[in-house]
Amino acid sequence: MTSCVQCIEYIMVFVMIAAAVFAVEWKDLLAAVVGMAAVSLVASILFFFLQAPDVAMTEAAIGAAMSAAVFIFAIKRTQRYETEEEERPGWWIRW
Amino acid sequence: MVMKRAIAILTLLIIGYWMASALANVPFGADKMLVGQYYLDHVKAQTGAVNAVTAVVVNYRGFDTLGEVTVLFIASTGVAALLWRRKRERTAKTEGSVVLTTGSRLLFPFIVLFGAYIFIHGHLTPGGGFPGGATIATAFLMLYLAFSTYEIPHRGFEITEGLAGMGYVAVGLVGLAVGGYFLFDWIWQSWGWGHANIGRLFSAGFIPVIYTIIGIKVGTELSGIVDSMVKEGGE
Amino acid sequence: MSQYAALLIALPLISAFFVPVVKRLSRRAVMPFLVLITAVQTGIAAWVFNEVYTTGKPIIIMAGGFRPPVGINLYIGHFAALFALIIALVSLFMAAFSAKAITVEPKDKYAMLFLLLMLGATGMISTGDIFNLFVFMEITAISAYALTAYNKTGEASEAAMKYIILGGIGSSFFLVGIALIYGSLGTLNLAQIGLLASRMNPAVLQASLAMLVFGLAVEAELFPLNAWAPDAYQAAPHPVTTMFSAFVVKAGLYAMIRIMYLFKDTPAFAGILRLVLILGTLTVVIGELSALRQTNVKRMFAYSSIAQVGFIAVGFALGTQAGVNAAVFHMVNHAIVKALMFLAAGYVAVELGGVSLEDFRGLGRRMPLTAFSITVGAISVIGIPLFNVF
Amino acid sequence: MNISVYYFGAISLILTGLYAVLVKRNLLKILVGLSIMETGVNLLLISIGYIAGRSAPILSEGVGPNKAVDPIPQALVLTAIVIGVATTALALTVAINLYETYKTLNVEELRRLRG
Repeated sequence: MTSCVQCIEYIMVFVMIAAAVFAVEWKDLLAAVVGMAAVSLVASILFFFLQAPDVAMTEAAIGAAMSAAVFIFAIKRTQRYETEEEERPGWWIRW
Repeated sequence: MVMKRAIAILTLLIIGYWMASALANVPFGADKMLVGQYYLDHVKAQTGAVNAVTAVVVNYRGFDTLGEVTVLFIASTGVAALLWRRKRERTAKTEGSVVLTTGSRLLFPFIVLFGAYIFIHGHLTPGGGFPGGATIATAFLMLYLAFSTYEIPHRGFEITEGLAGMGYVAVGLVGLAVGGYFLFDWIWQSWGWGHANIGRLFSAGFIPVIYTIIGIKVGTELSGIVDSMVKEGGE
Repeated sequence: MSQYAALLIALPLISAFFVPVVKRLSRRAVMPFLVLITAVQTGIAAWVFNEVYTTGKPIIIMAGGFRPPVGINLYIGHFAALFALIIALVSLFMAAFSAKAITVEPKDKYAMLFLLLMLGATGMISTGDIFNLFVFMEITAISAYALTAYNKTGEASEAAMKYIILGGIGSSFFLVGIALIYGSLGTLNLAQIGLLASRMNPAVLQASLAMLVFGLAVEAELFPLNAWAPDAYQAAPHPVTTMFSAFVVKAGLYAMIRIMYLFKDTPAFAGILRLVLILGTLTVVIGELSALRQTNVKRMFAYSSIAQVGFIAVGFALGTQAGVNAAVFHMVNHAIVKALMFLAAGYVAVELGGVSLEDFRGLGRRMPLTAFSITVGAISVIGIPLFNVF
Repeated sequence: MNISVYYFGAISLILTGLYAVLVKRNLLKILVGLSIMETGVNLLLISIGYIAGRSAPILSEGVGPNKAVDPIPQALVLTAIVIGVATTALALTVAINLYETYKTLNVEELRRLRG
């Protein structure tokens, strides 16, 4: 019994990390936002496992739904694809 | 380029190892409560709420929640201020399909009702003002998606938002006048209403009142953010 | 009676929520309303200050009527009372100045953000609970982001973006620090954390303290995390720049020092002190060197302000009583002087329409009083005797 | 070193988000990274409050004060989630303003355009 539950936990955490990596690596920003929402959704399931139903509901409603919606509106008003391949350490490190 | 990426990953792994080695000394699943145990022991007598999280959010740590509501208020104000244009309108061109429009018209009242249920029963069941308000905002979001010309009534929403915030502070100030402390639970502790029916709707002092205010406020604020983001400025 | 000091928090909040109603009544009334509220706030702060200094005892506000380890409390001691008064005073002047300096719409939103920035800084210096500190820090930071970008020019947006990204990283790390402390002590009250600090595992303590300092260093403009500051100072509206320099930064620094000194009996304290000392020294050196090269007056003052903050951090990090006293004294003085200088620079900018050094040529003839106040401010920043900053 | 799978997941999320913030060039991608980082921190807080074998802190029938998990971290995370979405919304607004001025979201190009 316990091993079964633990198995689900491991799978969930793995799915969550995979979604996070995809969200960071995908060039299509819309897909990246969907990945981010998936991270929030899986996290809310994990919150439920950790006996925190209040937080699970809030995370699902605010973290997954509203914040993804706001991101999608922002993408609609800007651009959908990441343009440049070039990657260097961030510009705000510089003065 | 690959080099720099490798350096970044290496740095992050060092940070991660450092954090993990600190966390190894904070055992998972062990009982570490100090103040938390006090809350669990006294929550029913002191606040009348069955849901301890709600009691902590609204009563014991009410100041945090006031700040949190303020943060959301700042965000909605800031978004409105930064996207302010002299004339703004929606630019969506395609109307939603028949299924979508009919469905959302049909579902809208139920979603709002469900949101209201969530925040009114915050002291009994999981949920509360924040998920409830977000649910209501989702209903408005759905209307925005389904109808290409829909707009929320701005003036009403802006005023409601302000009044709800003032209501929260006013409840706190009444506590200051009645009980001598800011955000004091005067309905439960001074007047002693509802002591007989813990676990039913009319109990838990000012928690339902405050959660209703928060629900309304969060709902209007998130809808306001959505509204500001959707509409684009013309010349 | 002393519980009524809670009005210090409640008044700006309720009046910020009241602004939409004022705007509906009359659009022109928003700015006078702002001045009125800040004036009342100054009155309350003066009353609190008087109360604390005549009785000699700190005011402890218990929110919800629960005793400190259980509920959240605000601890207004001598320093917090003094600083709340300074915040309210500077805000009052800036509100009066805003009525002239702010021309970009929507002014009602500006008024709300202004009040909440003041509220956040007041809360940050007076709170007695570490998570409440986080909440007030976020209130300050988010209203600061919005006000930085308020002018809606490209520079303003870019500065705000830098600030948001650094601030976001900082607040996440701060929260991790809180999580570690809570996980090992089970409490969030600052005083109780101080009492129990010796019980913590040294590895956890070191990690969490480093995270907390890192998180607050963004607000306090210490060296590696202050890249946002010059841009933000330059691009923000003039009154907001003054507020940043006069108290937002100081509030962050003060919170950081307070958290550090909670752990002064633990082995990790010496290490963290050394870290802050190094960061402070670097901040001073780099800030002063950069200040020399600037042509924009606001940017120059910004670098000078960063350097001064570094000085204050060094004073605190020396760890001796004299160092701490000097640092507190310098903090108050710098708040006043920098407020004066930014106010003067902003006033010139509003009148003449530019802030590069060229625009300041011949100032003495055209605006003698303003030129005089800049001179006084500059002299005291250099540190000529008789003037207070040295 | 033996840490729980929840801690592992939380730290991984924080590091992934931090990686995006430090390395990526696109502003929206950076904000996605910040958002993921916040989720990770929330997961960390909740898993610190978890106590093995206890149920949710809703004290109805059958759940006494000694059978519930710690309510404080849950209250803190409620606050943190709302603060996170507020920051995100504001940041996206600033990004929209930047795009309307410079027509790009790439931070390198932003710097070049500003000169």
